[in-house]
Amino acid sequence: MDLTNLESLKYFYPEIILSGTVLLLVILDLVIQNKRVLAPFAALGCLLSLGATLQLYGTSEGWLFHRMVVLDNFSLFFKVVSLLAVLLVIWMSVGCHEIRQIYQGEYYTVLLASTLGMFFMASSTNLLMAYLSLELVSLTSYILTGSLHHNRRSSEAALKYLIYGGVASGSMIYGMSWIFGMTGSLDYAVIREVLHQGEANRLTLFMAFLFILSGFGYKAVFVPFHMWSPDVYEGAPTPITAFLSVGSNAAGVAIMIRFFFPAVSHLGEGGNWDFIPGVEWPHFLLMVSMVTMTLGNLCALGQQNVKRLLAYSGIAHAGYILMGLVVLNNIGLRAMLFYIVVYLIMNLGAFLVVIIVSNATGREDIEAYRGLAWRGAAVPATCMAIFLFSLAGLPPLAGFVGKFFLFAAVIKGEFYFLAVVAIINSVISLYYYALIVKTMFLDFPEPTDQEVAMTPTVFPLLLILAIPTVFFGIYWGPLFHYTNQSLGFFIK
Amino acid sequence: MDHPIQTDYLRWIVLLPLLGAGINGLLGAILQRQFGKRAISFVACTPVVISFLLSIWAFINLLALDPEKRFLIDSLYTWISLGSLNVTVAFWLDPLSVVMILVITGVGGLIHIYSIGYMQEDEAYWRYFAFLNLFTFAMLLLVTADNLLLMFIGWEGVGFCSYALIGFWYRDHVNTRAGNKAFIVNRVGDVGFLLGIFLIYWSLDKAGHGTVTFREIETFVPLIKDLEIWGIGVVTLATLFLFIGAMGKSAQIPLHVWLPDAMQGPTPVSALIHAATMVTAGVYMIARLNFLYSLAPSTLTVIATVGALTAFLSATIGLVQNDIKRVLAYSTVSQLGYMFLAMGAGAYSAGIFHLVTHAFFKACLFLSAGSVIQAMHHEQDMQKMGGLRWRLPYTHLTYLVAGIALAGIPPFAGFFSKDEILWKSFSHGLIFQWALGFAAAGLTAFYIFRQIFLVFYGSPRADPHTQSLVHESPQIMVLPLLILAFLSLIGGSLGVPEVLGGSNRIEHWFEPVFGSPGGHENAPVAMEILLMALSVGIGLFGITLAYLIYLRKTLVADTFSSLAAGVPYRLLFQKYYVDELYQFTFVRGTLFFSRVGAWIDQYIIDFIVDGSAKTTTFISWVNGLFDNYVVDWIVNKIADSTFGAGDKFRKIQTGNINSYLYVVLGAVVLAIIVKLRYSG
Amino acid sequence: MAIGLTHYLVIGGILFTLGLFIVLTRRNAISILMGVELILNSANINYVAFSHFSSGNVEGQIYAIFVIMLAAAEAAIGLAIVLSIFQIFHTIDVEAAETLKE
Amino acid sequence: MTHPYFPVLMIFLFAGVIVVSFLFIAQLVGPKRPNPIKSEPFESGNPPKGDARIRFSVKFYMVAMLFLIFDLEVVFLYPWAILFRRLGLFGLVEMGIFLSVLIIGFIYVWRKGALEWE
Repeated sequence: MDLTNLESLKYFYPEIILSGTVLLLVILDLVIQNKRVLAPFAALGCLLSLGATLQLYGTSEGWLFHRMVVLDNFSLFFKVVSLLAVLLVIWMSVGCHEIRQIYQGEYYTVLLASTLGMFFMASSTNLLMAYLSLELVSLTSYILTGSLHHNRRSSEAALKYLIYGGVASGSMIYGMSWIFGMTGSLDYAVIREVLHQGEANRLTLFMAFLFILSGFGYKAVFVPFHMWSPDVYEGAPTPITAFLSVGSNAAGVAIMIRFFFPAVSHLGEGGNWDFIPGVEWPHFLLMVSMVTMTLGNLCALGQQNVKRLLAYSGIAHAGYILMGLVVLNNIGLRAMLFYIVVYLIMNLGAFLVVIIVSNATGREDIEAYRGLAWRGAAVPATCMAIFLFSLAGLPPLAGFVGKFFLFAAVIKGEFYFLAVVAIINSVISLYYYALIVKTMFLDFPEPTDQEVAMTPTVFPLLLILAIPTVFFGIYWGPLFHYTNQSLGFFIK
Repeated sequence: MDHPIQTDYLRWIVLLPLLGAGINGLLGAILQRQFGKRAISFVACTPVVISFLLSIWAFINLLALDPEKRFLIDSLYTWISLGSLNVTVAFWLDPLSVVMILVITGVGGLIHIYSIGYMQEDEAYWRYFAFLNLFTFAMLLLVTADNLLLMFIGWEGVGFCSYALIGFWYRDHVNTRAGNKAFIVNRVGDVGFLLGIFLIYWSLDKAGHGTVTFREIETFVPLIKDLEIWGIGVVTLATLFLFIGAMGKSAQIPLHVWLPDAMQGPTPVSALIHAATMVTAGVYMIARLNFLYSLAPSTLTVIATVGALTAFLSATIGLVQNDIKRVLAYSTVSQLGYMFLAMGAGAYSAGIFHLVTHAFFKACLFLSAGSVIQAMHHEQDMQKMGGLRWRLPYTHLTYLVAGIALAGIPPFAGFFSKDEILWKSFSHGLIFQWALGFAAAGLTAFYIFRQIFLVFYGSPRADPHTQSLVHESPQIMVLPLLILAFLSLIGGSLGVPEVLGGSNRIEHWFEPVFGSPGGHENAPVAMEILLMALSVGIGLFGITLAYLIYLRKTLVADTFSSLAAGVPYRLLFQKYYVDELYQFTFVRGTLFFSRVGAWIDQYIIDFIVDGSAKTTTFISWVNGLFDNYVVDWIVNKIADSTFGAGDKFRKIQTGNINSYLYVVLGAVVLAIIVKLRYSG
Repeated sequence: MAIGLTHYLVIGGILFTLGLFIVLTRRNAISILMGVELILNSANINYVAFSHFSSGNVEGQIYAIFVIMLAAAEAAIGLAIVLSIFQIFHTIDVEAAETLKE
Repeated sequence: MTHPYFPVLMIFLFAGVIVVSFLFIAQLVGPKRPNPIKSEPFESGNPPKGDARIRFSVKFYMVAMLFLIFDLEVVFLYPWAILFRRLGLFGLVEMGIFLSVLIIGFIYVWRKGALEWE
């Protein structure tokens, strides 16, 4: 179906609710003195939007707003993922000391606006919408990153993020302008048709794609567009780091899949995607994926700051996720979607423990974790161990299952070398994850190390994140089923 | 193949211990504070006992069926459904696994009960029982799994519990170190195991029937019989990989180094995990996949050889150990070697038979040793014991019974099973392996009686204070000992060979799984009886020798050893330096990556100082030279270059935004250049 | 010689390269932001030119309007961030803001 | 060479060459004979007084930023105004929503005191 503006509104409730919440938050912030209600209000808006999103499952797929955005299972999946991420981050923010220094109204407004951008990143089928959504996420991310007052690290991180993001998205629209010039349209479907006639100059096409990739790549954090991420992750307030590392990363992957798969390739036999001839993406992505995971893991090795370590580990994980793209078939894409959900849960969990520790000690370096389990924080330490081992991909945790599917896809696609590199990388990564676990459990606290207490708000959240990490490691059937279903693109 | 009979109570056999583990693990601290340790032990022991009763029920149900139809299955849910790969969580009972669960829940239950007394003083009582229950669950999962992946989960689960329990008293670094060692050595095995699984799945998938379920593998394995990669049969390769996994878990040379160190854990743990059950997982796995192994004769030869070598070499190491538990540890390694020898000879039922009897008498030995250790206030050095016979009457009795069983003297349990293995390997034509096993039988009798004499006989060598406090263990510990001793006495009746007028019931019981023995029926009966007499003879000889040296002292041990074999004695005492070799290569290499390596340096220095002070032998000098300059150099280079690369890469992150952008530009330009060259 | 598509594209290319050159070499944060604006505007020229010469619809021009808008938003946020950088570091030299690294 | 977009490849080369050559030409051609008087800032012949870098108040930046945003939002009104009749009521409502969002932003700025000069 191809709906006009008014007809589309019916299928647009999640976005409308979210935008309404954003506007109401601005007004509430001006009217209400007690700023504590803002977080629950924001969460309520997200929940309503989530409800509306789930309502949309089962309705017909199609284009909305004159083919600007598309409604299909793929976009719904990423809406659910973004909403889950933002809900958990709101919860994390409530218990975080750092965030209390920030103006609450602005904080939650911008956070929700960013989520709205992620919605569009997953659902846009038009170069203009893709650019707008990407910029909406980027601009809000810059603000969130720099939102700590008079904080050296926060401001510096925001500046770097801004410049880097500006250049990346600038290059992206420059590349897009060439695609537009070659095809005469901004619409993905038209672009696909024109490009498949194969008249476009291949080298020009390649360069245009390269430029576009810089924009997507910087959102999905892969080498060589990753340089901003360690600095930004370290400088930003921790909940925002968590948000960027899962939400923005997932949205980057979403926009990339949306552009590369339905737009510039077409579904062939047996779930394999065929690219436009002459654009050797698999080779290119293969290299990028390997370099990304290797670089991320190697850099994380000697890292002393846990937040920064998680940033590098995030780069490495972007590399793993990219493996699913390399194989160019639906098995790989499904594995990617599965991994995104799993990564969301375990990575948010790890950052939550970082918040708990920094709340109590004000520190983020690995020394602050010394003997954590014996400093009144046995539960967070245990959960952290679960999250980290899951990130490392040890069975029987969710991370293992996720990696298993990715590896299975890669091996099935006969990219053996990539599989070997990924496995070696997993081994390397085990070292630095295990080092933190060792510090928490096997080292004994010095007398100067503070007790780490948990606030009652954080404890349930910790369990909410830790339990699925274990649970999906043992019984992933339903989740896998769900992600499988989510790989439905609407293509005409 | 007949469709197995669906049931729905098998799951409870497996899941009940998990329930116990869950309750104790999550609420244990509270329970212990509120209701005392009794509550904990109740929560922990009840599920295992119920599981045992259910296992007996299952066993009776199986008995009621025709031999050919003895399969019960209990499917829970579909676990993975990915393309051609369909894995269900299903528990499966056949004559083989039912024997295993009876042993696990039976011996395990006794050890649970024993632990109530043994761990009474420990603060972390609940943690101990939670892990013990979790272990029981994982082990049951391992043996009842109906597919390789589920088995692997159990495999890793038992491993995890093992590491956790080895390092149970984690405040002592020696213990955590031992746990680490077990962890790392087992990783080597696990890689093999996983590769084996993948290889089987991959080749079956190629043949159009990708599966990891045992029964389906059995059905489809003829399809891949002739498949080859790199000129080696896929089946051979897969079985070899799986065997590497078994070597790690079952501590076969050269992956045996972790087991003696694993004795750092509480003694009941050593009895349950590191003697009776977990370490036999490798044996079980091969027996489970017997249809696969039977297709790979060369793998079987490798297994038989490794098993025989292990049996022999670790028995020799056991000769000179002074720690009461280490002797038993090496003995376990050695007995596991026997089981593998049986597997290698294709005598699966003999191997499992030995597994069962070994579970009885070795658990009994360990628990008795635990009783001794507790009586002696945690003194484990046998040279400081002696004369405990009257002080610990029950323990002495059980130790003696189990010791005789181990030594292979009829009519105790060990005799029948061990002799079955030796006979099968001999009649299978594995003469060299048989000879090693035969020699090991003599050594076994010697070291176990050396131990009995040192501990229970002679004059007391402990200091007076300790002596005055020696006391027999409480009833709750003695009772399991007596039951196990009784089983060690009569366990052999399960498989009395036909030559001796028995009917070898256990072999017939296993026929649906392993097929009819056949083949050697026409072997001369006289030969069998002769060999039997010989092995009893060498056992008695070993006992006599031990008696002469350690009790009568007509042969003084030290002069004996220094005269007969000055260098060999030292070599044995240092366990052939295998540990050291390992430290310098695998373990060290891995630990360097995890930078836990600091302690090893200490170890090397100790070793060098120690070695040069006591003996300036050529061996240690060359050894040290080699290790320091070659192995160290290589290991250091790898570790350093990994870290170095990490440091270099991080230097790219200068913090300067311009340079970040340069990196991007550089990469893009590189991509274009590559593209231009690539498309000519 | 009539002014055609190619001329605009060349201008766009030069602008893009200049913008890139600026962001690569300048150390002053404001200058770098200006470089980013140049990059954005080079794309704008392309869009408008393509829209006029080849596509036959106004999509490209609309794109350009949105780009201008977002460039302004980015500039505003950029200025705000630069301002806070200045308050903390007392300079807007990006080399001063290198505390986060490795 | 028949393809119309092939010359595009040349563009990047050409652009790069131009940029680099400008810089080099400036370096090469320009005579460099600095003396103290030449180096002084030029202020219409008067000797310079004080530092040329005067700090502006933050408020200027604030207003400039706000102006930038609100001014440019108006850009969207132009295409709407041209097509106003064709779009009809729908366009009116849509622009109404757009403007009301903008107004909420404006109220926010106002209430937060960003427009107060003192």
